Amino acid sequence: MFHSSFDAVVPMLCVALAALAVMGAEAFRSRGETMPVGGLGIVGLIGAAVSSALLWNRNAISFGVIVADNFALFVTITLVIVGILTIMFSSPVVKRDGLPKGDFYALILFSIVGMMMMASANDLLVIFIGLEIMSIAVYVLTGIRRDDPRATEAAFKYFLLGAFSSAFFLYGIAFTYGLAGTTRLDRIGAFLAAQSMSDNRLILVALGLLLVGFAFKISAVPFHMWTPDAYEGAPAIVTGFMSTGVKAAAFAAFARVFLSAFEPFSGEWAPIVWWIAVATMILGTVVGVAQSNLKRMLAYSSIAHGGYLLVGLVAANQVGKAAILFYLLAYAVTNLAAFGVIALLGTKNAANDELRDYAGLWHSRPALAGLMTVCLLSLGGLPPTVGFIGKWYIFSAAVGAGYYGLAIIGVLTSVISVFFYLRVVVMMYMSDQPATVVFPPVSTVGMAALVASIVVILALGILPTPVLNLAAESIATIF
Amino acid sequence: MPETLIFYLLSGLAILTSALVIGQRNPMYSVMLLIASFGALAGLYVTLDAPFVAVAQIIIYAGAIMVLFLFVVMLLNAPHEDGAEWDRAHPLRQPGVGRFGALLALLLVVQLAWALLRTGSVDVPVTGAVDAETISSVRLVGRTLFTDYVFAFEATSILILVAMVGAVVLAHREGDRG
Amino acid sequence: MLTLSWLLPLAGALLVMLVPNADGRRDGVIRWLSLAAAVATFGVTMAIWFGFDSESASFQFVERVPWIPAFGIDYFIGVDGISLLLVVLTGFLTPIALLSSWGSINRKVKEFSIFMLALEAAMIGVFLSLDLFLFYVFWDAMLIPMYFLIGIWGYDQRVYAAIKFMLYTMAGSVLMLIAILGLAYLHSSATGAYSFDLLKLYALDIAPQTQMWFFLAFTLAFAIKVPLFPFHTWLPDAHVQAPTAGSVILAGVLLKMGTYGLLRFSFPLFPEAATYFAPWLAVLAVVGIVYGALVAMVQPDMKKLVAYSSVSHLGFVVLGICAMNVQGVQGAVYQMLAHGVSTGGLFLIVGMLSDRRHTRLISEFGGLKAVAPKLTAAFLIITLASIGLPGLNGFIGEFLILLGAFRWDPRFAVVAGLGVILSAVYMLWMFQRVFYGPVTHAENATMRDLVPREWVSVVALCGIALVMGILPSLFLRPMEASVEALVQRVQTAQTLRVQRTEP
Amino acid sequence: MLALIPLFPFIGFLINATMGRRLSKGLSGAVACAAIIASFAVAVMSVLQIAGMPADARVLEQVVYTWIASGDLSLDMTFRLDPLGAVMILVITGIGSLIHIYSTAYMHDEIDSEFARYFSYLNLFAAFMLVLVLGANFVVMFVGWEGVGLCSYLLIGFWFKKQSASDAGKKAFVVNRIGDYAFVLGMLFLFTQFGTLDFARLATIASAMPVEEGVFGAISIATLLLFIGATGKSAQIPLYTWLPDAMEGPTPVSALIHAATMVTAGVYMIGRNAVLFSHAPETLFIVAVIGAATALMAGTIGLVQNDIKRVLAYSTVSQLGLMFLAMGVGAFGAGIFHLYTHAFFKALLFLGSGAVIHALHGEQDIRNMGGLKKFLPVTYWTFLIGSLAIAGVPFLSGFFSKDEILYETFHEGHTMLWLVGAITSFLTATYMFRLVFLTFHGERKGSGIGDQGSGHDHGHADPGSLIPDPGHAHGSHLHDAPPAMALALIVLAIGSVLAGYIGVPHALGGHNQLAAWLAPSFQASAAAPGVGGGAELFPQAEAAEEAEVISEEEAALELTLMGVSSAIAIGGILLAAFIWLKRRSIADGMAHRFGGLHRLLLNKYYVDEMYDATVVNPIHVVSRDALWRGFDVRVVDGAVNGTAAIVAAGSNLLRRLQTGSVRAYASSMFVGVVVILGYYLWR
Amino acid sequence: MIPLGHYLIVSAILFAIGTCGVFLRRNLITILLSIEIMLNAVNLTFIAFARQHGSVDGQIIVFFVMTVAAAEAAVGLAIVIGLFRHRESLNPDAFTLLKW
Repeated sequence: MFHSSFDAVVPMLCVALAALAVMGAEAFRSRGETMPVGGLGIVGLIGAAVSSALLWNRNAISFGVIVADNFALFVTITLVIVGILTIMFSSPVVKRDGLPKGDFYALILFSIVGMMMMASANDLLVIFIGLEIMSIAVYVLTGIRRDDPRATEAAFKYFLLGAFSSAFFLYGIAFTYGLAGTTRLDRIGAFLAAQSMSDNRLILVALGLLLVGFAFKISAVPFHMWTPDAYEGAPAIVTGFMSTGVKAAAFAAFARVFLSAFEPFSGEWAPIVWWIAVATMILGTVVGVAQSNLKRMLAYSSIAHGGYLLVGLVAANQVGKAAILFYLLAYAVTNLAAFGVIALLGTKNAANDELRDYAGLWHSRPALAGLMTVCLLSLGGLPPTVGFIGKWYIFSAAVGAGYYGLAIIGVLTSVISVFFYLRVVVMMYMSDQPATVVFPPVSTVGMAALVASIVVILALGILPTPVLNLAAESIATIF
Repeated sequence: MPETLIFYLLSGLAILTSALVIGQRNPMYSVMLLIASFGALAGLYVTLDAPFVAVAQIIIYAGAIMVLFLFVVMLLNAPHEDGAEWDRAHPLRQPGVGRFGALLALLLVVQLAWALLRTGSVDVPVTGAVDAETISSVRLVGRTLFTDYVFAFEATSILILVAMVGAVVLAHREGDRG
Repeated sequence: MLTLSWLLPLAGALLVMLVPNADGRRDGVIRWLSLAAAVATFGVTMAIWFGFDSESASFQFVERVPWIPAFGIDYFIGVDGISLLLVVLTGFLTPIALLSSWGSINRKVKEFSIFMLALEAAMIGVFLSLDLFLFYVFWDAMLIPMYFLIGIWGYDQRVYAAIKFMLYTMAGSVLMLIAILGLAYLHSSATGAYSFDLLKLYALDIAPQTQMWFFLAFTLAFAIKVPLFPFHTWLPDAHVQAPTAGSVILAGVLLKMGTYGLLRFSFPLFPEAATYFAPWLAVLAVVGIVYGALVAMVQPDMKKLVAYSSVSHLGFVVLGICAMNVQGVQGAVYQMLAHGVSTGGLFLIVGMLSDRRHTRLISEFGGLKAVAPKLTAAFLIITLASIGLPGLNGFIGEFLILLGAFRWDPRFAVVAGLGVILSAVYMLWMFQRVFYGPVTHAENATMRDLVPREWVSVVALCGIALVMGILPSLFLRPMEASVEALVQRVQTAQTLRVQRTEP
Repeated sequence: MLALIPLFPFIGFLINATMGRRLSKGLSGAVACAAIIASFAVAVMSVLQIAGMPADARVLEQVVYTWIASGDLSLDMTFRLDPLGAVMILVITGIGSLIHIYSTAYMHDEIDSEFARYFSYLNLFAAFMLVLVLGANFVVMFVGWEGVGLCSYLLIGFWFKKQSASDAGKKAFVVNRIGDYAFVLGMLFLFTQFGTLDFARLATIASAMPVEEGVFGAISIATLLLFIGATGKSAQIPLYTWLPDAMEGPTPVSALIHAATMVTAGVYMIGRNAVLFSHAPETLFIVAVIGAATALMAGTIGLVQNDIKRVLAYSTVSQLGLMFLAMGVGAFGAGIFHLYTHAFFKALLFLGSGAVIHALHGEQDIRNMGGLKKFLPVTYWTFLIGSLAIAGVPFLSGFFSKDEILYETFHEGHTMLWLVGAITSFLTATYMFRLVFLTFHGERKGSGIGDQGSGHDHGHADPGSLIPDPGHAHGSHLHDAPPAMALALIVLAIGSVLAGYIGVPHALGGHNQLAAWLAPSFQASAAAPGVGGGAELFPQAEAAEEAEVISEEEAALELTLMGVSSAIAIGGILLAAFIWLKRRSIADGMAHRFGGLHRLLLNKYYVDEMYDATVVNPIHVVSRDALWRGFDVRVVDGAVNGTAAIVAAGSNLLRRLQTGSVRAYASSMFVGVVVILGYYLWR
Repeated sequence: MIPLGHYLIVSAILFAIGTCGVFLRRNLITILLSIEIMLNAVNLTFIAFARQHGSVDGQIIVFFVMTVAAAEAAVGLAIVIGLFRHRESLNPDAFTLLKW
């Protein structure tokens, strides 16, 4: 009894096919021949974007478990952007580091498929499978530089804790299934709405375990411990990819599960998420202050950004939901661009990702320094960048829902975070010590991706209205 | 009460062997014990009228996955737990961490048990309204799998593909391809 | 017209950005280009002034374009008498600051010019914004170029100062952001639609308790910017470490953003809370007046001395605002302008001295009057303007503020008046130690007097100081209607509250 | 036309200030003198114009423009000339002109630019002083008030290379500012109470109010604040300490600013606000007591000082004290009269001392002088006339004015104050003639060359470029005052003799024209702009009547007192002659016997030291150590940096949790799980 | 008949044993095994609930879980091999290059 429509799966199908094509092209190429596999991936991603655009406002459902509502499509497009930028930034990196080209791109694309699945799944099981596709691909990507003990270690830590958390998540699914008799979110929602008054502790246990699973993927405190290590050990571009894509997908699923199915129990989970958000914002920013490795610092910053996103989740009003989407997009572009700079400045033998390596970057690479500065300012939430609009959006949701405390903690921690972003700026612009690092030349593709990101950051910082409206439209139809 | 006896026997076996799995220093024994545990679980599945799953448990888990483990254990020459040298390096790496984790695990059991005991709906017999034939039907399993779960099934193929690619990427020898 | 006034410097910055100057060979072109942009901006601001209708208290040259309609955010700008003068001040000081950099900034001239022009754009934007969101955007955006100006072209402790400046100000302003959001939310619960429109928010009836919190949030941001005692410690560091042009702008315009914010937002938006807190604010202000002066007196570093004197002078401004009567507020606005000119001038000249000698320690100078008489004369005039000598700009503001404060609560005026004495002490003492006495350091004996470029800016400042002292109505007239309307608004709300509390 | 009076010197200032370095000395001097003389001419014409008006309508007014308008405050830049102002502008422009002329010679050793700078300051001073006097409201007056303070600062510190000169200038300005502070508060208070700062309107309003007898009401507070302002400007206790130090400036400056004009601004201010002050008897009493105390104290100090200019400075303080005494007993006319005569003879004395110093190349210590009579005849004789006048020898100008003060004091019933005044007069005569005798009589002491490191290198701003001037070649040959200086000396000497005759008291058959002339200024005018009706309450004729009708007993009393004071003056001179001409040893013996007292006097009662110890140093130390290094650096910045440090410490602490051990990470997660489940189960 | 709760408690105990293993063992392979125990405990829960609900959904989910477990095991073991190549050790505490 097949569903008549495959529409909703078309975006992820495009990406999956692209991944297969990449693998095939790599497998059948003759030795010495170079295949434009990155290009193939981009084609697939653009296909996904186009099909998403065509599906806009149609609420297509395929197989009963994949819904292509606007929310899913918005996240899908965000993921497409993440994918395209990642591929563009990777192209010089893959060549430079001698990574297995086909496998690398295929894994990126497959994990994007998993992410898309998470974003559009209407079923806990599919979310779980999507999560595993994404995670396993990212574990491998983390450790793809096998010659690097740090990368392997990072992959191992990420993998082990990921599997550990998957078990909890799965246990949560089990209890949910046990109580509701189904894994479909809409049916669970109906069940829970009827139960919301009863004192069934198992529901709370299920809720708690699911929360743990998501909290791990968005690296919320105290489930964040893997993040700094994995981010530091992974190749810079993979870090960029997983800090944005994984987070976006996990948040999409998180929001969907908790704001639709578990919405009747928001009184139960909101306080917990409140505390997690506070702890995440504080820990992320405070510990970031003491870091000397740029990637590790940005890892803590990414933890903190997870905290800001959680604020939107706690607020749980229309503004908050839209704010999560907008912030995800803003954060994805900004953070990826920042990691892109790091990736482009690394060499095969030296990652050049220590803070001190950036001393005097302004003198040797003024353009890169400038672009990096814009990224950092956007991460810090300073106008006129998209980061500012995103933060403003999130906090206005919090204020609108009456969570003044969260908003205040949020803005204060963002001040602290500005401190460590500025440390990088200080290094690049104001350091007296002579530059010791010789940076490699920057490829055209990478530069193009960077410039494009910066244009987006500034354009959305100055004229955010279209995207804000899209985000608002995205949540209007489902929740 | 044969069912009860079988239940306690099998669960006891599963718990015991599982506990032994983590009580072993030699991973080889652990793997073996885990296979035994899986067998016991398969038995439990049978008591729950899920014969197909029980078979799959034996074939996939005990048969395939555990063999993979065994293979790796032997590949790596099955080193015993080593290195007191790592242990003393840092206070948080003292055995205390492990014991603390075990304590937490105990706490988790207590919590879960408590939650279950306070939930009335779990007192009902496990063999609820439906009779065993309906649910143990392999045909039904297959049909459901390829209707309601067809997307998940297809998605799983991607998952396996990813795992395959990943395992190859991570484990193949250096310099095989450029 | 108004849009032009802040887009013009930005366009100038973009233009400068396009000039390839990797080897520094086109520094000259860039300097002239940026100066031209700044001067053109000054022209635009003057044109605004000439087109301004002094009789009207309402906002003029209003431009409104929807920006983020979902939240009622508009690109909404306009000037009234209060902001008009501050815009003109910005337009006036920026070319002078740029000129001052010609001698002292020799590396990365291009970037320097870009940051200066961007800074000007943001500052003008702050004064023009009538939409709270827009205001906040400019308010925060202004930090970035200033941060770079201090951090890159500053003196030895520049990084510390730059970061301190940035974080200190941000820490205050983020709470204001929360309050802005809260206001918009209140507007939405009252009318069903978000709005950041200042005029609409003015009309909002806010519960007294809420007013208190929001007032505190806004005022903290502004108090840090002013800087009001005891939030002032970023100022000496930032001033001292900033390059001359940065100090001029910092003292001349940036600090005014705090007092402007108090006038434009804190008091009229939350009149009841303002009534409640005004005495406390005034206490801080007068403590700041005396404290700043006393600390200024013992500074060994010229720039630090001037920086602390700013604390003292800005205390007067806050006092005038707290008085919330026509004289007090007019005096406050006037003092903002006067302080912009005179302290800007002081930093300019101190900068010239430190460019020549590479030190700012007072003890390193002495007897310069014999060596550089023009510079001495200019410094003297600016000094006298700063200490409020009648006939120069400082007096009008101080007198009006003291008058306003005296009518409100004489005790504040009595204590604040001590600042008048102390300002003479520290300024003249510095003047004496730097310019009088014998030439004790051999390096000073050959010091250059003003070169024509410096002469231009110094004469412009001295001239304005004189005009402001002799013809204050030129500046008081345009602001009068607006100030009266503002005072009216706050006082009406206060009487309303009295009626409410006395049923 | 009134605006022209200050405008001429201001133009002179502008010319010399902007183009001075390119003008020759002759030209700058000429410009400056022309400016002030033009101003004098206009002043004379204006005074003649009002003299031609009926006595109760002698007012000229010119509104130049509206200066400050804010809300209900509207301050016009208004100049107003009335009889009181007339006296003042004549003194200022007249004596000012003479001193300008004198200066062209006195300052001739300066290089061109310095010469021009000097004259620009001098002109600026004249302009401000005229604004002060002509201003029709407090704020315009305050412009001049502060402006003259500024010029005083600039001129005292004219020889800026000298540390003591620049210190003195700063001290003068700061002490004046302390007074100005009170003055401003007084203005604010007046405006708050009465809604105007126009003198005439204030007088009219105040005249309608009851006299605050026995109560310290609004007017008393305001006038007391104004008086404190006056003590700053006019060097009264407790703010007099700047004036002796101000002698670091060039001597003509001392003559013009610190003797004849600026320092009398306080007296003028009280006269200008006579109506207000007379409604505040409590304040007036304070004024009188302060005035008397200052007079006495300064007189005692003057007795032992050895610097020729310092003696004159203390004498100025003392005479100013007498003026305030007069104001304080309500004898406004007498006070102004003394102000007027004092201007002549004190200017004369200063210029004379300037001639001496000029001749001696900067020597100012009278112990190194003596016997100059035969070398400097013009100087000697004019100086002598001045000394006689100040001592109050009958029928010289000082006699009439001082006498009127003492008489009024006694007449108003302040016997103790009269006694103080009389003692002061005696002291005045004594120390002035001590000065005369030590300087001009006796044996010539010292080489006459003042460049032996006394520090008073007047006229030679740059020690390195000291070019011997042929006219001042050292040796025993001393030049008397050059023509320009002599002219000023002679004219002033004539003035010192004759100036008193416009105020000859009735007791001596005169008509006291000055008192009659001034009377309208000391009462509320019916013609006050915008205010009507109030004037009837205070009939304008009253004061004139008081001046005209004097009973026989009063005349007898006055004559008696005149005799007493003449005797005092002559006695003082004789005592001085006895001690310093005949028995010099007495002086030394006294100094030895009363060593403590002598030292006390010599060190000016240690007031400067006391101020330093109790005010200046504590403020400095507290500011530096407690406020700056303590509060600012430790507390505020400490809190700021402390916050940063706490964040950093927290950061370092929290990052230690990240041990790198994957099992620790897992346990962190597990704690999260258990806590969340625990929360749900035990909630 | 055996109540549902008993199965669930058995599964809870197994799950806890699995977590214990993660903490107590210092051999990566045993730790991976512990995670397998956890997944199996979850499987038991699924089957028990499925039986109770009388639907086959639970059983099918278990198949997917097994697949996931297999995939995780494959990748996990590959990572373990990679680690072993670097350090000749399987002790998780040996891998602390990344910290702080």
